[in-house]
Amino acid sequence: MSDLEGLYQEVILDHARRKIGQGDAASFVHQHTEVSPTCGDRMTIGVAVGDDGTISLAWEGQGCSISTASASVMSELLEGSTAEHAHESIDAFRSMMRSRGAEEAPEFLGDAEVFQGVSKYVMRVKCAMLPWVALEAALGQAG
Amino acid sequence: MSDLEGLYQEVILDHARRKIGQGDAASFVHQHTEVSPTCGDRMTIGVAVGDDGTISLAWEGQGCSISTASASVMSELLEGSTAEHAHESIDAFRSMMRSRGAEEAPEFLGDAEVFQGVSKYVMRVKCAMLPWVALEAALGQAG
Amino acid sequence: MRTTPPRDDLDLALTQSRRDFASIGHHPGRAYLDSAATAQRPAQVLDAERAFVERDYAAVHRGASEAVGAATEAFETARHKVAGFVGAAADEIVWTENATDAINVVALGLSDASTIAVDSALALRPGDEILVTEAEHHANLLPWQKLAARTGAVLRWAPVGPDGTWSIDGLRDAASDRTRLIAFAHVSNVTGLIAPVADVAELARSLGAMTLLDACQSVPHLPVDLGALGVDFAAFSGHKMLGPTGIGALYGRAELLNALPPARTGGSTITTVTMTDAEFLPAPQRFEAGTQPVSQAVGLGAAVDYLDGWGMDRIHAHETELAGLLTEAVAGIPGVRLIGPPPGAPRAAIVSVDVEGVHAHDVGQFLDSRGVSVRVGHHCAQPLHRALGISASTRASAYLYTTPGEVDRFGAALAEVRAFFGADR
Amino acid sequence: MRTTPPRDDLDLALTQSRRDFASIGHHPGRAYLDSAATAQRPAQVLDAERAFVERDYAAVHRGASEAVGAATEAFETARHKVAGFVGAAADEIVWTENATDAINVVALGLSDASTIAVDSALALRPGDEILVTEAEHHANLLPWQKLAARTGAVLRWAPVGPDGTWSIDGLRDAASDRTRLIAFAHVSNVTGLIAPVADVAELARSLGAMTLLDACQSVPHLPVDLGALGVDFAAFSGHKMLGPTGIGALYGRAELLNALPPARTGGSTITTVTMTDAEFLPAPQRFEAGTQPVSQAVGLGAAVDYLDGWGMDRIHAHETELAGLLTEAVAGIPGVRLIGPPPGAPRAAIVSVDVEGVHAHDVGQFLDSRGVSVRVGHHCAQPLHRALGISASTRASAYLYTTPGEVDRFGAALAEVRAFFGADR
Ligand SMILES: Cc1ncc(COP(=O)(O)O)c(C=O)c1O
Ligand SMILES: Cc1ncc(COP(=O)(O)O)c(C=O)c1O
Repeated sequence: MSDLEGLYQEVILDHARRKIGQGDAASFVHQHTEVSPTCGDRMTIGVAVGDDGTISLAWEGQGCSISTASASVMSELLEGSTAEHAHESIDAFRSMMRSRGAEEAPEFLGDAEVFQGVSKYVMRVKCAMLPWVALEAALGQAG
Repeated sequence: MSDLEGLYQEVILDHARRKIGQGDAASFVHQHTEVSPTCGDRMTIGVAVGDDGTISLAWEGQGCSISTASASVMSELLEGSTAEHAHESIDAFRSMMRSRGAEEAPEFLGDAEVFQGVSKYVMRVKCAMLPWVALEAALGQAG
Repeated sequence: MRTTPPRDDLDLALTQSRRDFASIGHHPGRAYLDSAATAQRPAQVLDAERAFVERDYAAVHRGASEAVGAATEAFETARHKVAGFVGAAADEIVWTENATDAINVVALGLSDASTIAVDSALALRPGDEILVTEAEHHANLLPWQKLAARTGAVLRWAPVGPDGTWSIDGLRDAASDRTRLIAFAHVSNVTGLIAPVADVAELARSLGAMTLLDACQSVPHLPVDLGALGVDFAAFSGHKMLGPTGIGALYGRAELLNALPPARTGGSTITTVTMTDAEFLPAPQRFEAGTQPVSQAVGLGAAVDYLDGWGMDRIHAHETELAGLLTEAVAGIPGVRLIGPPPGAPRAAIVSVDVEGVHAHDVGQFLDSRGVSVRVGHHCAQPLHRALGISASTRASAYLYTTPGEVDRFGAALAEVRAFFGADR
Repeated sequence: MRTTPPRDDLDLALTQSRRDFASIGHHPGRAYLDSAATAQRPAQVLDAERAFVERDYAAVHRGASEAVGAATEAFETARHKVAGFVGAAADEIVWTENATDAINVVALGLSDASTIAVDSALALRPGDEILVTEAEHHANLLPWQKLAARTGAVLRWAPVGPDGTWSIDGLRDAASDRTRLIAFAHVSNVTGLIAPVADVAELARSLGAMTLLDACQSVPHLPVDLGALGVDFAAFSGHKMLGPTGIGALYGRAELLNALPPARTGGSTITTVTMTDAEFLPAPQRFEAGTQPVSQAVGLGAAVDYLDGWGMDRIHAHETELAGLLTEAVAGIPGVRLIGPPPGAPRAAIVSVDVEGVHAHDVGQFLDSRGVSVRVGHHCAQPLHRALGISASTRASAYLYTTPGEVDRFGAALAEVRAFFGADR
């Protein structure tokens, strides 16, 4: 597997096309927009927490294949999970992304494990983190 | 002759003590104060131009032996000369001081020739120039 | 995809100077096409700086020891060299941290001139206008936004067309008799457009406005005579012209520099200080607060010697050819849109593109994997990109050490991008 | 004239590090006693910077290429090192051109907070007070004079006594419930006085005022933990701590840095820019406009490694002994007046003197001829010198590479000065 293919694994390119969770973020109670300073891309995450403590979410914005795939993978993974589990997942994802390829993803991160390859590319870590950071802030508003 | 003695020639140390021309600069029609940025010393030159075109002058202020001697030598040399000759002397002195020891003083600079040794010490050139620059500015006011 | 380039005209001696650049040798598989962001430093620059530090380093303009004398002389010699290089007098060159800082020295100085100075001829009044273009680098936009906020002046701009370039007519339309300052880039860091400086300077004169030239992308690459160009201020950076980081320069006409209040203050800028007041030295010292980038100035002096050794005419001719190769390489690729002047039109060796269906980050990543190092992003020019309807682009830029082969590799890799990401389907 | 010093306690290993400093070897006949102005750089610092430039140099925080990744990492690693060295978090360290610039970032930021920001908690109002001491370096005085002029705030100060030192009581007397900021030097660059930082920080807390510590002469010489000291801001320079010129650092508590408007603006400081408006990144990026002193940061990181290798405790102990030798050497000479704390009292290895009947320039010149390189002048502290009734003084200062023999030579040469100039008659 070449470096490039380690980064752009099929799962990532696939999610970048499928864009799971892309939708009307503005219609959700809690929203947060995060900006990538290098490319100026904005991503908005909308989130709502149901009475049973589970969340529903949507995202909106343009980005590179890494940030788009990351948003898609994240949506698939966390839609319907508890807010608590979402926080755990964000922490685990961040920890993996900061590890420069050293840290394996815990099982509960599911498809998000493919971003381990991205963590070796310091300048792309921010792209992959963009939706997760935005979700964290939006969940923060939900309290 | 050691380096130090080339700089502090007897004529210089002597003038630094005699302080020819030290006086009440403030009582002259035209005055200019020049400040040495490294040590903060101020020197004020007062000058008056007579009907016959000759100048009289006095200086005031504290300084190192180089600037004091320079003021003394300058006063001895230029008191009673024409403004025109004073300007020529200032130009000749400046040219010598910028030469880093390469340029001999023209005869009309008299005792001021001893400052040729100072011109090798870049950081002391400003000290020696202080009274001459102040005189130039004061004469400038006289028109 | 591209026709055989007229390589015979390329000055191969120039690209052979690659040997002077250890970093190029260190990455034999990499084509470094990001010199518009920052250039590599030749051994001559590194050696000069090191020799200075190992032999003559001491405080500068403070104290009177022999050590201080030697260091001060090396420092001021560098200023003379840089001044000569851009057609300025030594006391018209102020050292700054970088070009951005140089522009801020003017913007902050005009702020103080407008708010706390007594009767300054440089004061801007509410309703006065500052004129820029929509293509400016953030460094030549944000400081004017702040100046406007501090003084009540209004920011106006010449818009860019569909290719990202602005015209002198557009600038004229945006000007008025309230225009006090026109700030514009000599060469755009995105489009490669070379500005009609003489026309802008004439427009400014007719309005009684000042001019500030962002010369970041011109001074390293073309022969530039700031005095002859007739601008009032100019800014450029050491690191884009083979010199060290940590140093830039502000050029200003002596009379304006001496009228501009120093907004950043500190040691070595003054004649007399009391607890409540300070008198400032003439320019350039009044702006050089604190210990200056001393060894960096010496390094920049050596960079200027290096550039002069080759000759700016020669460097410019070489890069003009590379600019031609770059635009040709790009023009033939389906789905790749060239930003800036069309192929054949005059431009600097800076070529930015938008690849249909592929984000610039992904384009850059792909090129990187092919050993081609380019710049992706908004290149500190968000308004320009917004006007082009994109958030980011991919930019290749050349310098004296760039070879036609590197341009080839860029073109070949770029041609594969859309297929890799499935954007050609 | 002076008793045999307790040389056995001096850490000779430290002075043996002289070998690392090529400039010292290059001037075998010279005693360099001007490290308080600027320090020499060891080979380790020069090598680290050069290796970086030759291998990993590229744009930082701009673009996404591998080259940019490597350079950005080296640059941010340096920030972590420097932050750790002074007990700060990495995002509390802002790179600046020098310490002077760091202080200006705060002063200019508070100006904007007071004039153009909406409802800033940091705004100063007319009549608010800024408190300094009469002993401050111009770098820690002039920016506050300007801030006062821009906001209508009033500058107050603790006066110095006949030896040039100030006291916490004097500072308390000058404080009031309008005091918004106390700015003071940790170690005076003229008197060598070590300030009672904890007392000042407590005073500030009791008044609800901010504190800014000018740490230029402390961070290079003592173990300093800014977090533990409880100050809000601090400034220091690379070139005084074995690092390159062209780089300094501002420390600020994260919460304050993020509330402070960036007065100097440009590329890499923003998230979103339109033609009329800009949103800024959190600290430190919001203050780091334009291309940063990148290789200088790497060099400073290596300087911190070098200092850490010896240990700041050890360096401080060594210099405390040298301070003792210096004051002793000076105390016995007729007609030489010691400025600052008396012999035996705690002080840094910075000793300034006034020689009766001989101007400091002449003292320095004489010492120079004896191979002793000191600093003469007002040391950017004119108000302090005025309070002492002199315009200039002669200063010797030491660092880890300074030997007792150099102090001896200083003392011996100083003892001859008055005779040479006939001032002893
Ligand atoms: C106490 C003090 N503050 C501030 C400064 C200014 O430092 P820099 O010139 O590196 O900005 C110095 C050194 O000159 C100093 O000794
Ligand atoms: C046109 C232009 N202006 C200003 C700048 C800012 O230069 P610096 O980052 O060296 O301050 C750059 C480079 O980034 C540029 O290309």
